[in-house]
Order: sequence, then C-alpha cells, then structure tokens
Amino acid sequence: MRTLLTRAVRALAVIALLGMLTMALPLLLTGDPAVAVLGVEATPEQLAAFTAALNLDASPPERFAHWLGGAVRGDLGTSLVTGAPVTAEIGERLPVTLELLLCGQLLALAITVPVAMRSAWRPGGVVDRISTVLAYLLLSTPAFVLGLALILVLAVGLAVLPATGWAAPDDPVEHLRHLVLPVLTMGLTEAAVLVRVLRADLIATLRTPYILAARSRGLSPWRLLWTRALRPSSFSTVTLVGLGLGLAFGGSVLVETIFAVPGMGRLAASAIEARDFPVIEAVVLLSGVTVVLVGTLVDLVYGVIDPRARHAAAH
Amino acid sequence: MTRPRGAELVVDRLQVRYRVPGGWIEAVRGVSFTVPAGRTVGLVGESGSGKSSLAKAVTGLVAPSGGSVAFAGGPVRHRPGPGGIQMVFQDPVASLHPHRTLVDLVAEPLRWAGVARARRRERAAAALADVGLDPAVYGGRRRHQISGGQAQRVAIARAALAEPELIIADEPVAGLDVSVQAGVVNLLHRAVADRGASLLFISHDLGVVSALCDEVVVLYLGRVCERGPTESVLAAPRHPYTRALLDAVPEVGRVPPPSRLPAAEPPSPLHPPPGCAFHPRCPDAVAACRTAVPAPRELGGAVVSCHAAAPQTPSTEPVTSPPPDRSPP
Amino acid sequence: MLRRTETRRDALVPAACVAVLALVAIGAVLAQLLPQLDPLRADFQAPLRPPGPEHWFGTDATGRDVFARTLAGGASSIVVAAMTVAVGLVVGGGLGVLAGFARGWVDALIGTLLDVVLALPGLITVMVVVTMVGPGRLTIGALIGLIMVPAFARIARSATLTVRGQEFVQAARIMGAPPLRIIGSEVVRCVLPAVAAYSFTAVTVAIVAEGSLSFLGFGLAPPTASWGGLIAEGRTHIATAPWICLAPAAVLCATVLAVNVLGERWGRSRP
Amino acid sequence: MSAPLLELDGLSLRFDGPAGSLHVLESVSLAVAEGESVGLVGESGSGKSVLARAVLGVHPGPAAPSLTGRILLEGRDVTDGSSRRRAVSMVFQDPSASLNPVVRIGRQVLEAVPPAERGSRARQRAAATELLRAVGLPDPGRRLRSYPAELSGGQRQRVGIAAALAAQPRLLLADEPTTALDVTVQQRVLDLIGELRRERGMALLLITHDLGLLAGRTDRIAVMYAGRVVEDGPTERVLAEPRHPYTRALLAVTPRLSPRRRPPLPQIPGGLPDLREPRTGCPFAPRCERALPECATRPPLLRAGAGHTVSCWAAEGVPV
Repeated sequence: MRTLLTRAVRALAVIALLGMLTMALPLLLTGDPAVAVLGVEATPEQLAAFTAALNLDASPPERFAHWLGGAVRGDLGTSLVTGAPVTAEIGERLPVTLELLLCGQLLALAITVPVAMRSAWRPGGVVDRISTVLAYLLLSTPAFVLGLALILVLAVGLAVLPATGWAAPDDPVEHLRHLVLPVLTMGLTEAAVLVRVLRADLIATLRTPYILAARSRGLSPWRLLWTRALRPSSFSTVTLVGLGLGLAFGGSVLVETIFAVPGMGRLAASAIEARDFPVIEAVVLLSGVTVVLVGTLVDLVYGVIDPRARHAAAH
Repeated sequence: MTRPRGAELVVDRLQVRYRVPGGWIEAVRGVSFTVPAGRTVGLVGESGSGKSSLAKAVTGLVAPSGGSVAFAGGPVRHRPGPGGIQMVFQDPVASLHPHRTLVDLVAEPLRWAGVARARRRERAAAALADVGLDPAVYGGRRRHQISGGQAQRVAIARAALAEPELIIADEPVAGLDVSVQAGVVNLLHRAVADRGASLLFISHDLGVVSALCDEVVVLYLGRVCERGPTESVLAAPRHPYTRALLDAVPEVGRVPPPSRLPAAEPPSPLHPPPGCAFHPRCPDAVAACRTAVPAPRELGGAVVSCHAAAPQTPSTEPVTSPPPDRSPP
Repeated sequence: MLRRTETRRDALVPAACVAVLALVAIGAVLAQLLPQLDPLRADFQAPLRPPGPEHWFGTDATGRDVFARTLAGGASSIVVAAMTVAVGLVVGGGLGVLAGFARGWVDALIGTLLDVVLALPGLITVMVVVTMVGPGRLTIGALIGLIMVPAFARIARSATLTVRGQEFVQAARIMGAPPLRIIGSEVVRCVLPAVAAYSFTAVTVAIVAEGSLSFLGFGLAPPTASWGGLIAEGRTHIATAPWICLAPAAVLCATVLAVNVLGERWGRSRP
Repeated sequence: MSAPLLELDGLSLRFDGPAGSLHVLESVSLAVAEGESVGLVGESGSGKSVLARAVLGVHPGPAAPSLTGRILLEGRDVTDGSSRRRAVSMVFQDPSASLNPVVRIGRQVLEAVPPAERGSRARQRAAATELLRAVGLPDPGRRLRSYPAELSGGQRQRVGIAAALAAQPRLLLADEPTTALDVTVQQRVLDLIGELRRERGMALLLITHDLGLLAGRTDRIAVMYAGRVVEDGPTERVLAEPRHPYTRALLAVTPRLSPRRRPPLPQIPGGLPDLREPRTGCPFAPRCERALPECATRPPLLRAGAGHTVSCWAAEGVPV
C-alpha cells in the first residue's frame, strides 16, 4: 500500500516536472519567440496576439498550470497552423498510430516468443545460431533502411503491396494492404531486440533448479517452456513492450514518414517544422504522461507475472 | 551499567531494523551481552535470529536503530593500526578483493596503517606461512585460484596481521566442508589466543561453538533467550529453545530423541509473535508468554529470558557472577 | 577439429569488425584531407552514374561522388557518436554513481529527474530542440547523449550498489581504508567497465539516431554529409539509381553491426 | 536373491568442456534393494550429487556428461537415458530454488503425473490435497492456491517431498534435503521422509555431507571420496567400526556437542585431488596418515564383515 502511494507521488512529480520542461521549450529560441516564429516583418499587434495566445509572458510553471486547466476541460489549445483545436488534430491521428503500434508489437511478440524458445532450448544449436545472426543483422538495420529495403523488394520489385500511403478502414482490403509494410518494419525492428532479451532470460531460467526439478518429473519440453519457463523469464520483455506502447503518443516518426502514414509522428514532425507550439506541447506532454502511466501499469503486470513482486514494487 | 575494562565489547540493548518492501524487519530487538577482554563468546541462532545484523551493527557496517555498542570504552571506529576490531566473513572468497594477490590481500591492514611496501609484504608472507599456505606457492595467486577453505585461511591471516583486540567471525565455517572446518576453527582460536585478544564467533552450529567458546549467547528472533558459560548452558539448558536446539543438533551415532516442539513453523521476522517470540513453538508455554516479553533472569550461572524456566534449587546452588563481570582467565 | 574452427571463427569475427570500423575511420579522415574525395565536388556531366571504376559507389543526381560522400558521412557519425558517449558517460555515469553512493533522498531526486527524461519522446524532443537552437554535430551528439543519460545512470547506479554491498569493500572499511580511496578505486574497477560496455550500445544508438534525424530532415544541414541524409536524398531515385541509397545504407548497417558484435564480445568477456 | 531396485555397475561419469574434462565419478558400484534405506555420505567434490542426477537421468546445463558402466533400475538398463518416471524421483537440496516461484503449489505437486492420467479438475484437487496432507502441510486444501514464497522453508521442503511422491516412486532420492533448513526444522523433515518411506515401502537414497544425520535413519552407509565409493556397510558398523581411513578421519572431524573438546580440533590435512586428472591410485592417499607405497595403484575391494566392504590397501579383510 505504502509503496503504491510513493509510486503515485513520484509519478505526479515526474509529470509536473515534465510539464514545466515542455513549457520551457520556447525559451530555447534566441530572442523573442514571437519574432522568431512570425519573422521580423510581423506587426507589433501580430506579435502581441501571438504572445497572448501562447501565454508566453508567463513562467513555465504558470504556463503548465494554465495548460493543465485547459486539458482538464478537454481543451489543449488551437493549432497555430490550421487554426483547428489540437484535440481534433490528435483525435484524427491517434487511432492510426495506435493501430500501427499495437499491430507492430503483436507481430514482434508473435515472432519473438517461439524463436527465443527454440534458441534458448539449445543454445549454440542451428536454430540459435541462425536466429542470432538474423537478430544481429536486423538490430543493426535502422528502421528507415529496413523500410526502404522492404519497399524496394515488396513494392518496387514484386509490386504486391503499395509503397506508401494510407487507406481508411472503410475499405478493409486496401486498409490491410497499406498496413503490412509499416507494421512489418516496426515488428521486425522490435523483434530483433526482444528475441535477444527473451532468449538470454530464458537461458538463465532453464538453468535454475526448479526447471531441473520439473524436467526430472518428466515434463515435455513444450510444456516446460510454455508453462514453467516463460513467465519467470518475461520481465525485461514486458518492460520493453510496455515502453514501446508508452511511446504511442509520440508516434513513430520514422515509419510514418517512410510510408507516408498520417499518424501522430507526422503530426509532430510537421508541427515542429512550423513551430506550432500548442501541437508540440500537447504531443510531448501526452506522450510523457502515457509513458509514466504505462510504466506504473507494467509494475502492476510484474505482480501478475510473479507473486513475489506483488509486495515489492519499488526498485 | 557495566564499566568497560580493557578491550571489552559491551553491547547494550542493541536494536537494528531494515526497510523491506512491505514494512520493517526488526532484526535485532534489544540485545545485551558482553565480550570480556581475552574471552571467546559464541553467538548462536538459526535463520531470522538477527545474528548477522548484529555482527554488522557491532562492526559499524550498519547503524543501530537503538541501544549502543562500546568497544574499549568508546564507540567502534574503523581505524588502521593495532588494537581495533577485525572481521572474518561468511563467504571467504567474496571478502577478498578479486584482483589482488594473496600477499597483497594479507598485507592490506598494514597498507592502511602506513607500513612500507617491502616491509608489509615480508610480514604478509610470514603470516601466510603461519596459516599453512606456502607464500612461494600461494603468494602470487588470486582469490579465484584457491579453495574456500584456503580463502578463509587468508582472511584469518589478514585479520590477525592487523593485531586486533577483537575478531568478529560471522559464520566463518558455514560454507566449508567438515574436513576443512576444524582447521579454520583452530586458526581462529590461535589468532586470538596467542595475543590474548577476544573473539565473537557467530554460528548456527552449536557443535562448533561448544568446542571453541567460553561463553554462549543463544538468539531467537532478535532477542537473547539464554546466555552463560558454555559448560553450564550445554549441561543444563534452561530455556526451552536452547533445549530444542541441543536435541536437534545431529550427533554421530546418536539416534535423535523425538522432537518436543509443536509442529508450528518458525515465524517470519516480518511478523514476530507478541510476548515471548518462541511461545507458538514452545512445549512449556504458559499464558504470560503470549503477552509479556520475559525479562532476563539469572538462573544457575546463566541468564535466561523465560517465564516458564524455574530456578533449579536456587538456594543451594552457588550463584556465580554474571558473564559481563567475569574476569579474563 | 570442431574446437579449432570455433576458435578461429572466434578470433576472425572481432578482427573483421575492427577492420570495418578502422576503414570507416580512415575514410572519414581521408575525406577531410584529399581533394579527390571532396564530398561537395559535383561533376555535372555525370549525374546518376552507376558504380564503376571512376566512381566506386556511382554518382548522385548532381554528379557528386557517392563514395566520397559516404566517407564524409562517416565523419559526421563518428563526431556525433563520440559526443553522445561523452555526455552519457560523464552526466549519466556521474549521476548514477552519486545516486548509488548517496542513496536516500539524493537517490530519489536523481531517480525522479531521470524518469522525466525517460518520459520524453526521444526523437521528437531532439527534433524540437534542433529546430530551435540549430543543427550541428556536437549539438546533436549532446542531445542524443542527454536522452541516453537515464540508461547510463541506471547501469552506473546498479554497479555502484553492487560495489557497496560486496564483502571485500566492507572488509576494507573495517580495516580502516579511507572511504574515498575505496570508492575511487572500486568505481574505476567495477563501474567503469559496466558503463563502458553500455557505450557500445550508445554508439549504435547515436549513429542510428543521427541517421534518422538527417533522414527526416532535422539533422545536419544539407552541405554536411550524413549517412541518413544521403539515404533520404537517394530515396527519390530508389527505382532508377538504387546505389545512391544502398551504398551509404550498407556502410551504415555494417558499422552498426560491427559495433554491436564488438560490444557483445566485450560484455561476454567480463564476468 | 532378486535383483536390487537400483544397481550401479562400474559407473564412471565425465563432463567434457572447452577447458578440459572433469572426471567426476570413477567406477562406482552401489546397490539399493527394494525398500532399503541407504545413506550416501561425502564432502563437496565427492560426486554424490552428480551420482544422484545420473540415477535421475537429468543434468543441469546443456552439456550432457559421458557415461560408462551401467545404471540398472528394476533390472532394466537405463544408462542411455531411457525413462525413469514412476521408478525414481528426487527431493532437491534447496526447496526455495527447486520450486517454481510463479506456479501455484497445487499444480507443482502434480507435475510428475502425466496429463493423460490426471482426470477431472476435482480429482486433481483431491489428489493434490491428499499429497499435501501426507507430508503434513497444515490446511492442505487452502495451500493448493499458494505460491512457494508464501510458505516457510520447512513447508516448502514438504511441498518438494509431496511433488516427489506424486509419481509413486519405488526409489526416493533425497539430495541434501535439509542442508538449507534450520536444525530445529531439519529433524522433522528427515523424520517425515523416514515415515513416508516405511508407509509406502519405498527405497531411499539419502545423500548428505553430515554423518551425524544417519544413525537410526538408514540401513546402510556408503562413503564417497573424489568420485569413488571407499566404504559401504551397515550404518551402525560403519559409524562404530569404520574401516577406511577417510571414514575414520571424517568421523573424527565431525563437530560434537562437547565443551571439553578444546582447540586444536582434529583436522584432515591437505585437500581434494584435481578432478581434471583421472585418479590412478587411492584418491585419499595424499591426505592419509596410513598411506602405503601400494596406494599409488588402485586399492582392492575388501570384505570387512557381513555386507561391509572397504576399498583400501591398509584395511583388513578378504578380497571380494
């Protein structure tokens, strides 16, 4: 109970500090942010209006308090570029990113668990060596290179899938066709990391006395891995998957740019180019809050995975 | 209050507690005893008794949460040079720096005392030879190149070279084979006996303690059950826990008597029972044991904390002075 | 028989990795020195030439030599990676050691600050700051380093906690060793190797992140060559002149792979 | 006479690794009769735990050892690793490490029962409850849903024993089953193992480093040193009249409750031989106070009395 309370206090402190840090971002601009954004030709009235709209005269803590007040009422401000409410912009983009990320993580897990199990069962065996080499190759291929390679092969070479773009779910077939390449890029990149982590943890678990005991009682390898070894080995993997999902609000700028997917990442990138502060602040803050919340959630999941961790949440 | 005399260790109502997830562990709950100068005292307890926490508090590695530890009339300080406290750890390999050679390891206390390199290596080599390790063969080895028993010999040589007035040994033979244990016990005995230093020997093994120690302190869940001269405690244990412990100690060729303890499991140090901590397992428990912590009483030469322990012919048996006031032989 | 081939491969793989990294480093230096390898020299007569004896990696849309530009891109990666590791090691390592030794409220405060950094969307934050303070190899390297501070700090903190709890450190304390000397020598002995092992990972993250930033157009300003930037430029010609993209991509992947493999060997060689 | 339940016939075991080979067992012969209780005593490096694992047919880590000689179970040769289920099961050393921390106790105790034979959920519950009751765990019905961390060390070892019983083995191996437990708990656990053995007519191979545990608990004692059985005989005879110098030395150094035994205590000088080399002669000779020149060659197996054998050049007896 106590640890839960300290966790909550700490999470709130992190969010508050993050808010002030985000609100201090315009201060990085040299000189008057209004001039920096609108240019020297802007009239004093325009500059004043800009400053007032962003509440730039206030200190970062005050600006954060103001932002928080609006956020509670569902008002995240207005985009400087489109003039639309930031909530509307995000509401349009977020489902796309969430779908992408969820599918990507699921694909990563679907690859990771069986491959890591086969590798860990016979470390140094054929399966292990092949998967290790592949994992290292993937690990060393940045998402933007992998994405381009996939386009080159599947879209340009074989021409079975669209190279870029997005289709609304109204047309399920086209939607899925457009989903394949970005999800593949995300899933493979993530799987390379997860396989290495889960394999190492599984190998450690398979050496424990309790696995030896279970083996001596005649459990089949399949049951041993799935029902006895997987759960105690999954801490780091769960953490990484949680972290990946937590960054959903920030979106995956790279994958969305390569495949021209209209998600949060593209929204963030264009907002940064245009110095559209209300949008930038909303994206950074919402992303940060999600990471903190998911982090807390992952701690709770630990308790489900391992009864020993139920009382020991603090590190 | 006992006035400390010479290099006497006085532990007075010591308390140690640790923060753990889900609360506090009161590892040591008001322990008092004395190690008189030149004496060997055994501290016996099973897991959860608080014996290791006690060792750490006495050596100043953790701060007590209550009570006091006094050595030679003052607080315990870590200072180089002779006359202080040295410690021998349970895991001898872990207590040696992984990168240093055995000669340098043994010479460590001299290094901090400012002895010149050549001189301290010379003395360290002699100390190694003294514990049965040929410096020509072992001097250049490191901790991973020797066995556990040899590592404990190195640790004892190192502690002895510091010329302490008190050595604290925390389960020094627990991880060793019986064929090696006796050698380590003999070395420890020699390390203190030769110079009239005192020894606080912490162990779960009454057999080893009985052979080595002048006095014994029995701990259960952070409190002292019974303390007194080894002969008296072994011959006529007054506390039911001491009796149970003596019954349970494996003895070659002895068919153990059936256990008198009720089937209750040892309680967790996180939730010690109220009153006398032993009462749920005690065959002789009376009503008072469930509510009141028994005060230490002097019974036939030993000090016992038990409501049920009766003085055996108190009028005729001569009452010897309590252990803190015993003079060194 | 088997053992011999195993050992030969064991020695061969790291050697190959070192060779790859050495070539990238030498190339980066040569690109700064030799006029033939000027990454900006455009041969307008020969745009989009495929790889051949004259232009090993071909030429781009304005006739610049892709080989020269790739070598120059290596220089950017090296500078950014060095800066990242420097910031991560000094700031992250320092904070981690401090948190591990002080514990208590100092540890909690440092932990909270690191959680704040951890909660930031990394790439987006770097993009925001770069657009405002201007791009530059050192700026980008420092920013990536700051984003990686929590990871460095976590490793340094746990190594410090391990050192603290080790019995030989406690033994040294009891023997009267000056506490600062114990801390100093043990930090160097235990914490530094642990953090150094993580530096390999940091190098790969820095190279990939710098590439990603340049690819997205938020990295180094156009005349400065960067692998990510070269790949982004080549993307428009991917169907007709894939070498503009593929050459820097291959070198980038090979470099990251070499660092990854060396890092894994380094980590495995320590107990 | 019928064949013994377990028979080891000249069993040698070697672990081969990149740094060389470890000769852990060297031509060990040992028999356990149906329903018999045998104590296997040795210090670390004697090979007693490896022997138990060889009988059980599992080894930790990916490297399988190379075996020569034979392991016969109920007259069946199982040296090649064929299934021992239903014949042998093991109680492991550290109950905290040998129970899976994330699996409920009810599931773990039934691990040894093949899924096909488990029956309905209700039957499984009943079977698991019965096993936990048999090992004296209080409130067994409720404990089914507990995790190992919720039990004390002694209770965990009771669960470990229950899991070993589930297969209804005819031979129970107990590898230092009480080393991780406190002495006041140790006695109860050993008594429980003894009772269960008698009730169920199982044979027991109790592996320990402590000679003090065996009196009144085993019919026979086999003493191991450096991968060999050096002495094997009825418990009382071995404890009262040990024939091998190592057994004698071990008895002399085992701590006793006696304040009159002041230091220096008797000790065995020297240390274990290097297991990376095969032992040519008697492995104990370098530490033996009665060593003879012959000890450089393999000592003969001598009969020193009824069912009492010793492997020593200096001992008296009739060659077997």
